[in-house]
This record gives sequence, structure tokens and C-alpha cells, in this order.
Amino acid sequence: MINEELQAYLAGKFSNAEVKPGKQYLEILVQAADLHETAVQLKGVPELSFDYLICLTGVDYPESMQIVYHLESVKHRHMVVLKVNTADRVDPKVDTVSDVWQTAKYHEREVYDLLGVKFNHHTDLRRLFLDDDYGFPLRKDFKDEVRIVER
Amino acid sequence: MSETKEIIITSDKIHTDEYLVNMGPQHPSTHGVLRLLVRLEGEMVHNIQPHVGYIHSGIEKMCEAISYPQVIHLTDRMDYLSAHMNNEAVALCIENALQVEVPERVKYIRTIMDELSRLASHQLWWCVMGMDLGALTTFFYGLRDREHILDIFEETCGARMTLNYSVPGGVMFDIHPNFQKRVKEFIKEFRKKLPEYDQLLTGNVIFQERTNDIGYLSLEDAIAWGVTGPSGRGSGFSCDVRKHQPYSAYPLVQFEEKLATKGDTFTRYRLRMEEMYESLHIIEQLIDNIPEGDYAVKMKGVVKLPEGEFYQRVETARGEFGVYIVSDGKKNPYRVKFRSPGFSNLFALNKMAAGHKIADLVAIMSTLDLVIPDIDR
Amino acid sequence: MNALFQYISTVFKGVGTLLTGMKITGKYVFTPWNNVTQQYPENRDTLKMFDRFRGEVIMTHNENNEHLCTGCGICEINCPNGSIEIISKMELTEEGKKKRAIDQHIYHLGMCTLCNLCIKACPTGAIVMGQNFEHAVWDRSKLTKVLNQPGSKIAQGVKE
Amino acid sequence: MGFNIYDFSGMTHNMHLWFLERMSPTATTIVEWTIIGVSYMLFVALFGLFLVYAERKVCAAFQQRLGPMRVGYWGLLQTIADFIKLLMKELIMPKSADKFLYNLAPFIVMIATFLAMAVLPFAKGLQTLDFDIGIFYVTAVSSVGVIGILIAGWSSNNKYSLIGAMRSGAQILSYELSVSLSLVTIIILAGSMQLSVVVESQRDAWFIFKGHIPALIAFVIFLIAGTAETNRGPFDLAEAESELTAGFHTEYSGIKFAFFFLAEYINMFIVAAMATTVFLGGWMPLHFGSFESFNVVMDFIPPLVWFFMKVLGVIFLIMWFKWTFPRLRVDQILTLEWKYLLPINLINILLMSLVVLTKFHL
Repeated sequence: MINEELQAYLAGKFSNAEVKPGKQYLEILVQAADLHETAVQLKGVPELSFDYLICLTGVDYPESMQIVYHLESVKHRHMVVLKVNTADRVDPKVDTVSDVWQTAKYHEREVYDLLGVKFNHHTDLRRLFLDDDYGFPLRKDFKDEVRIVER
Repeated sequence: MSETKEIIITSDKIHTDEYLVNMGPQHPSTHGVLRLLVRLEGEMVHNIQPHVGYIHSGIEKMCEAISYPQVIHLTDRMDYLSAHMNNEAVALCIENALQVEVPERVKYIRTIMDELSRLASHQLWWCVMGMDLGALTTFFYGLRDREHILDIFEETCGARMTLNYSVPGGVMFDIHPNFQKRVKEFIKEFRKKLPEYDQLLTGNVIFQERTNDIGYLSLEDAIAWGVTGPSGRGSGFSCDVRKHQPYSAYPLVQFEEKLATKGDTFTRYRLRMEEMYESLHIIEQLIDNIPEGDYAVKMKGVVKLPEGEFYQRVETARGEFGVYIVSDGKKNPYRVKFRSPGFSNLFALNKMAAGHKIADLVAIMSTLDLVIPDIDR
Repeated sequence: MNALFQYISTVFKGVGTLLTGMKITGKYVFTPWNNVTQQYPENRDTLKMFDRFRGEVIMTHNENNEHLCTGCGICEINCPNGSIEIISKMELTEEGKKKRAIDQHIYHLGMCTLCNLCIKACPTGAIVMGQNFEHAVWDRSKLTKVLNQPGSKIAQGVKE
Repeated sequence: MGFNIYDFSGMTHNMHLWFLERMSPTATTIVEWTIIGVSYMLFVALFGLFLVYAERKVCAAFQQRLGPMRVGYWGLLQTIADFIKLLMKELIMPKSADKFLYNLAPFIVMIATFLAMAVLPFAKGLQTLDFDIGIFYVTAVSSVGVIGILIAGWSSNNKYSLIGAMRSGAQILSYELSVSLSLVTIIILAGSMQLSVVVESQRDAWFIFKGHIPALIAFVIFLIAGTAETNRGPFDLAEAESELTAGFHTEYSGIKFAFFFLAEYINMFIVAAMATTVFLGGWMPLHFGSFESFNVVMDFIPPLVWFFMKVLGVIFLIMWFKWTFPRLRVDQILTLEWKYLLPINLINILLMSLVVLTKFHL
């Protein structure tokens, strides 16, 4: 499906979500509550079949944490960017998608490690790179007097 | 020894308790500081849990404090074997965001450099693969041939591994006058050496026995775990970004995306070997036709990206590399995320190696071609 | 019988592949003049690095002990690691006007990643990459260098 | 004391008489034991050092390198420097290791090596023990070393060591069979297990030429199995650097490690010496039936030189294996033995018996 068709299809499919063409790829912004269901649909519906999760990451915006999923369909070769904003910035919580795409298991651990986003129902949510008592370094308000030199 | 003490004998088989072995962080075959917590029963591997982060250097955080052209030199330090591809990914991402069209010459140079890096990386992978399986001589043969590529890099870019050659809008320097001659000499020589690689290792009956029919990865698993590069293509996962979202001069050249369906260790090995021939083929098409022109477009002194999010995928030697830049319009990026191929590939290891022997674990790990800074970033 | 034949052919094929491998290594062991080892400290005199090799940042001086650096600080801004510090001073020009000039161009080699961004940014071409690669020192403080030579001054006609 | 480089039996006999003239028979025996013991120790130390140097140079040549070049002329003193380093190194022992066994293991390995060396005929008359059952004795004592390896692996309380030791146990026990059977093939041909007789009966032609194809097959099998028995690549599973870091000697340092290291090289020498003695005519010069002039020239070269030339040739071959092939997996190593080497060996013995029965050999 080319982008316009895909956009129309997605807009019809996910009425609660906001579908808009981004700078490069189509973007869907979903409510945090709908995330898991949307993920299942994106992978499961044969016309979409977004089975390859390229990249999962989080961005610390001033109001909320945003989790960004770059998805591709191996069969149809179309791409979409799924986004979800957490309700709370300080103690963000999102449903896990690691049961939909297995690779998300470790990508989510990375996001938890660096941004402190907790993924509900994640089977093994531990820190990946850093010590347990280290802060969440990719947050904008992270301070480390010893290791980070401000210029 | 306490974990191995208890032996329970049942009627049909002797059952020994499982025990844990830490492979790494300092272990010869983890190629760096990767720690695998391996659950073994005798020689059999039951479960592998990778522990990463020993050389996590916080490159993503560092990127938030420096300007866009400066980000590129940090990407050298992630996957140091495909440094140029990483550089190019960031450069392409910035160019896309700024809507800058680079000259044809730059595209050609970048593509040749990409393929040379890929060759160098695969050569190192080949020799390390042999070393992991106990054939130490391959290590030196691979390094011997890789030296020629590194010399080419050094002559043109000024460095052997941390190239920092792509800059936003082009490349750092024009190619050296000797560049074309040297690349052609190298191709001629390496085409003679590649069959030797096959005779020494690929055809060897011990090597075949060691790699055939172990470490199966199905297509579904490859996609679900995001295993890309030759490792994913060995399972039939068509994931070559050069084909699907071509960049630089890749739309202009003829090449094949090598695919296989068997998905075992030998298939992954064979695909990488074939990719070397393919890379030589790509370079041969481009090296004589580098168009004249500028080697970089003039960029502003301070590069500022428009507000928004940009994603660029490239194919490195290990698989798909992605750069995700969030810009708030300032001269520093707001957030940079590197999607590294090694990260996704590593965590499929448990899927592939569980149920095999320790020796197989080493073989499987070396066909994944892990580079630890690429995983830890 | 077929199985027996297969068994024998496996043995012969296996031994054949092993001999092929031994042929390759044997070819190299009996041609020791093709060895690739370079004996480094011995070949120091003949060892020449490539022109573009990035060994360290140096500032070129001409025979009158003059350099091209105006002390503009662009290299300092462009350095990603903060390995360059520019200490400038005010000088009186011949016309009697005050003009900024370089006092000390401090370069921390220990922090430098040799990324070439400072050299690319330098508007006057005052700093270049040197080919020296033997940087080992006994004391870390020796890695901090002052690039402009003592008593040197800016060459005539160099403008910011 | 008449000194004859072609026959040492006169010299040793004269030496014996010379001692007897001057002291009691008991004292003579003790003095002779001491001389023999010291000379064996010297030989093991010096030849071991030489083999380590040779291995490094040969390996370098295979890999298009130069190898050690810094210490001494062309790195000749490198292994001596290494040895001094190992001597001065601190002996580290894991806290929870079994102290007695941990210290005992290197000696067992070393003792097994010395035991096997006792019967090797270096030249005519230069052989310490000349048993009737020399070949049998070598195969018996050469497998004592595995006990040392097993003890080392178990007592150092390290999982890598234990895995390595277990692998080595399984491997050596299996390959012992092939070594013995391939030697049996030649025993059939020679009609004796006494090493001096075996060498003597190769005066006109070496067994590898005499025994036609069965002897050649037996030689190849002996080389493979012998390599496996010395734990060398491609059968170095017990050490398996890329899998088990260093296998059974992971926890050993200093001189104890040097013992294992030295024993490995001397074992390689023993395998090569056995191959030489049994298949390649020992210290006998190369003779071709009727080329009289050629045979005379060959006779002129002393037996000791012949012996070491052959031994070094075989050692070079074993090194060639190591630096070419990848390592086998533990199940494949057993497959190779039980499914390939053993059946081939048995058939080979049958063939050899037929050859001997029909007097087909030369």
C-alpha cells in the first residue's frame, strides 16, 4: 500500500489514534491505553502485517515521555512510526509490546534503563547497561556532577 | 563445585544438575567485554543470558551536548568495523533533514567506501570465525588482506579505523590521487585470495561438520527478534536496506541481495563470503566512473536542523543501522538514538544456541559477528 | 553396499579437503620471503606515514618563527571534546589600534580524538595534522601542549 | 672408552666396566641411574625449550610472520627468557582448590612423560630400557598422563578446568585404542614388540615402505591418534582456548603451568619418536634396495642425526595439522574415533595379516 492508502486505512482502523504523515514516514499517535491492542492489530491484520520492529526508543519531552516504535512490514515493505505519550513524565508507565515483537523485550529494557519508563507486564524488566542506583541518564533533568562536564 | 555435587540417578538416564558458567566479560571468544551467563548441563547449553553494558559509554547522551557535525565522529566509536557506514548514516540523516542534495561524486565515493568497509569488516569476521573454531592461521591471513584496505583508508581519510570521513554535505577530503589505482590493485589481488579462503576453511570437512546444522534461526524468529544483516538473510529475511531503501549510489549499481533459507551457522557463513564477492562487484562498477565535481557542498558554519524527527537506515556489515534524530531547531540534537544491528542480533543468541554444545555456542556467536561497542554504545 | 561406498567416499572426501587446506598453508610456509611482518622500531627510518595521516594537531611556523593563527577560537568551538583552549591577548598594532592575538594555543592531546574538525574549520590554515604517532609519555601532563612556539608571532597579512 | 657415533653399545659397555673397576656393583648402579636421570632431565628441558621455539617459528612461518625476533639472534633465547619468567612467577592457587591433588597433578603428567621416554631407541645402543614388550609399555604409560590432567581439572575447582579435563579423559581413552591398534598392525609385520628388534628389522627397508598400503594407513591413523593423544590441535579440546579459555590448566601459573606446557611438547616428541621408530625405521638410514652408492652415502650420516631428522619431520607434520585445521567438537572427536578410525584400523589389521601370511611384503 502506498502511503495515502495506508493512512486512510489506518485512520479507519484506529479511530482513537491520530494518523498523520510525518516528515519521512507515516506516524500514528495512540493513547497509552490502546497501545497494546494497536500493536497486536498492526502485526496481526494481514493488510498491515507490521512484523518487523526496527527500532524502539523513548524521547523525554517536557510534558511527557514519548515511546517511538519504527515498524516495517516485510511482506508489504511499508513503514509506519507508532508513537505513544505517557501520562506522567516523572513516573512513566506504558504497556509492553514484547509479546508482540520479541525483540522489544530488550529494547524496552534499554529504554527503562536510560529513561526510566516502566513497561507493564514486561516479564524481565531490569536495568540493562547501568547500575541499579544510577539515575536515568537520558532524562533532561539528569545531573551527574562527577562524570558529566558542562561546557 | 557445589553446583555440580548432587547427582540424581533415575531409572532411564543419569541426570546431573545444571550449573552456571560466566563466559566473559574476559573470554577469548566474546570479542570484547560481553558477559554471557550460560546455564550448562555437562557440555550442553540450556540457556544463555547476555549481560551487556561493560563498555556503555553513553554516546547518545554525549550527542545531546554537541553539534551535528560533531556527532559523526562519535559514531566511529560504536561499530568500529563499519565506521564509515555509521558516519554516512548520520550524514545522510542530516542531509535529508536539511534537504541538501549532495554531488554525484560524493555518492560514488561514499558507496565505494561503504563497500570497502564492508569487505574489511567481513575479512576480520572471517579470520575471527576461523580463530574461534580453532584454526588460528586464518586470523593472520584475514588480517594480512585487510591491511590493504586499511592502507587505502589511511591514504584517503587519514585514519585506519576511526575514519570520520563523511561530513554533512559530502566527505571530509577529496579522494587521494592514488585511490583508484590502489583500489583496483586491491580488488585484483583479493579476487585471487578469496578462493584460498574457501579452500582453507569453507571446504574443510572439520569446519563443515562444526557449522552445518547448528544454530538454526527460523524466518519468523529472525523477523521477530529483528536479526538483520547476513545473519538475518541466512534465514530468508530480506532485510538489505541497500535494496529496499537505497541510498547514495546504490540505486545505480547492479548487485544481488543474497538470500538463503536454511538459517544455520554454515548458511550465515556462506552468505558473508558471498557478500564479499558482491562487494567487490559493486566497487568494480563504480571505481572507474567516479564523476568529476565537488567533494562536498558548502554548508553553513553552524548546522541547525529544522524541528522534527528524522530517521535514516543504512546497511552496515552487521545489519541494519538506524539513526533517529529529534531536533528542536537548535544547533544540538534534542535526542539521538542509534539503532545498532548488534544489539538486536545478540539477543537472538539464546534462541539459536540453546540445546547445543559449548563449542557450538562459540561458532554461533561468531557468525553473528558481534562488535561489543556497537551493542553497548 | 551403497552405505559402504558412501562411507568410503566420505573418508576420502574428508581427507581430500584436509589436504587442500594443508596445501594452502604449505604454500605459505615454504615461501617465507612473502612474509608480511614489519619490524617496527628497526624500520623507523624508512617508515613513512601517509600525508593525510592524522597523528596530532600541530601549528606550522615559518623560518621567521611566524604562524598563521589569529586566535579567533573557531577551532575551540568546533572541537567536540574540549581538547583545544585558546588564550588570547590584546596587542597594539602598528597603527596603534588594539587587536586580538593568540597568547597560547593549548592542545590536550590526551583528550583529542583526531577527528579533523578543527583543521577543517580553521579559516587561516594555521593548524594542520602532524604525522607523528609516537605519543607515549611517562607523565600525563606532558600530553598538554602549547602549539604556538614561544616568541612566535602572527605572520604579516593574515586576516580574521 | 671407544667413541663411535654409529654404535653406542660399545661406549656404554665400556663405561659400565670403567665404573665397575672403581666401585662396588651397587654404587655403579646408583651412579649410572643418576647419569641417566640427569641426562633425561637435561634432554627434556633443552629439547622442550627447543620445541617451543620451533613451534613458534613454524607457526609464524605458516602465518606469514617472523615469530620471536627480539631476544637473542632471531629470537633464539626467547624460550629461555620465557622459562625464566615462568620460574619467577608467583604460584597462585585457588582458595578452595584441593591442595594436595592440585600440586600433585603437574608431576603426574611429567612422570608419565619420563616413563614413556625410557624405552625410546635414540640410536644403536642408546636406549635405556629394551623391554621385550617395549611397544606395549609405551602405549601403557603414555595414558598415565591423562590421570594428571583429570586431577588437574578436578582439583583446581574451576568449571572450565573440569569441562576441559572431562573432555580430555574421554578423548585420550578413546584414542588410546587407535594408537595401540595401529601399532599392532606393525607388530604383526615385525613379529616383535621389542623396539630394538623393530628397528633392526627395518634395516633393508622401513616398515612404511615394506608394509605397502596397510602400513601407510596405519601410519596416518597413528599420526591422527597420536596428535589426539597429545591434546594438540585440531584435537586440543582440553585446552580449547576459544571455548574454555585454557581448559584444565586455567588455574595453574608459573612453573606448574610450565610442567604442563613442557609435558605437552615432550609428548609430541614421544609420539613423533614412536612414529619414527615403528614406521620410519628409527635411526636406520634411508636405503633403497639396489642403489649401493646411494645407500653408502646414507650410511655415512650418523644414526642420531637420522633419528632426529625423522622426529623433527614428523613434528613438523603435526604442527602443520595444528596450524591448518579448525578444532573438532567433543562429539565429533568421538565419532571420528569410533566410527572411522576404529573400523578402518580393524580392517587394516586384517589386511596386514593377509599381507604377512602371503609373504607379500618385501
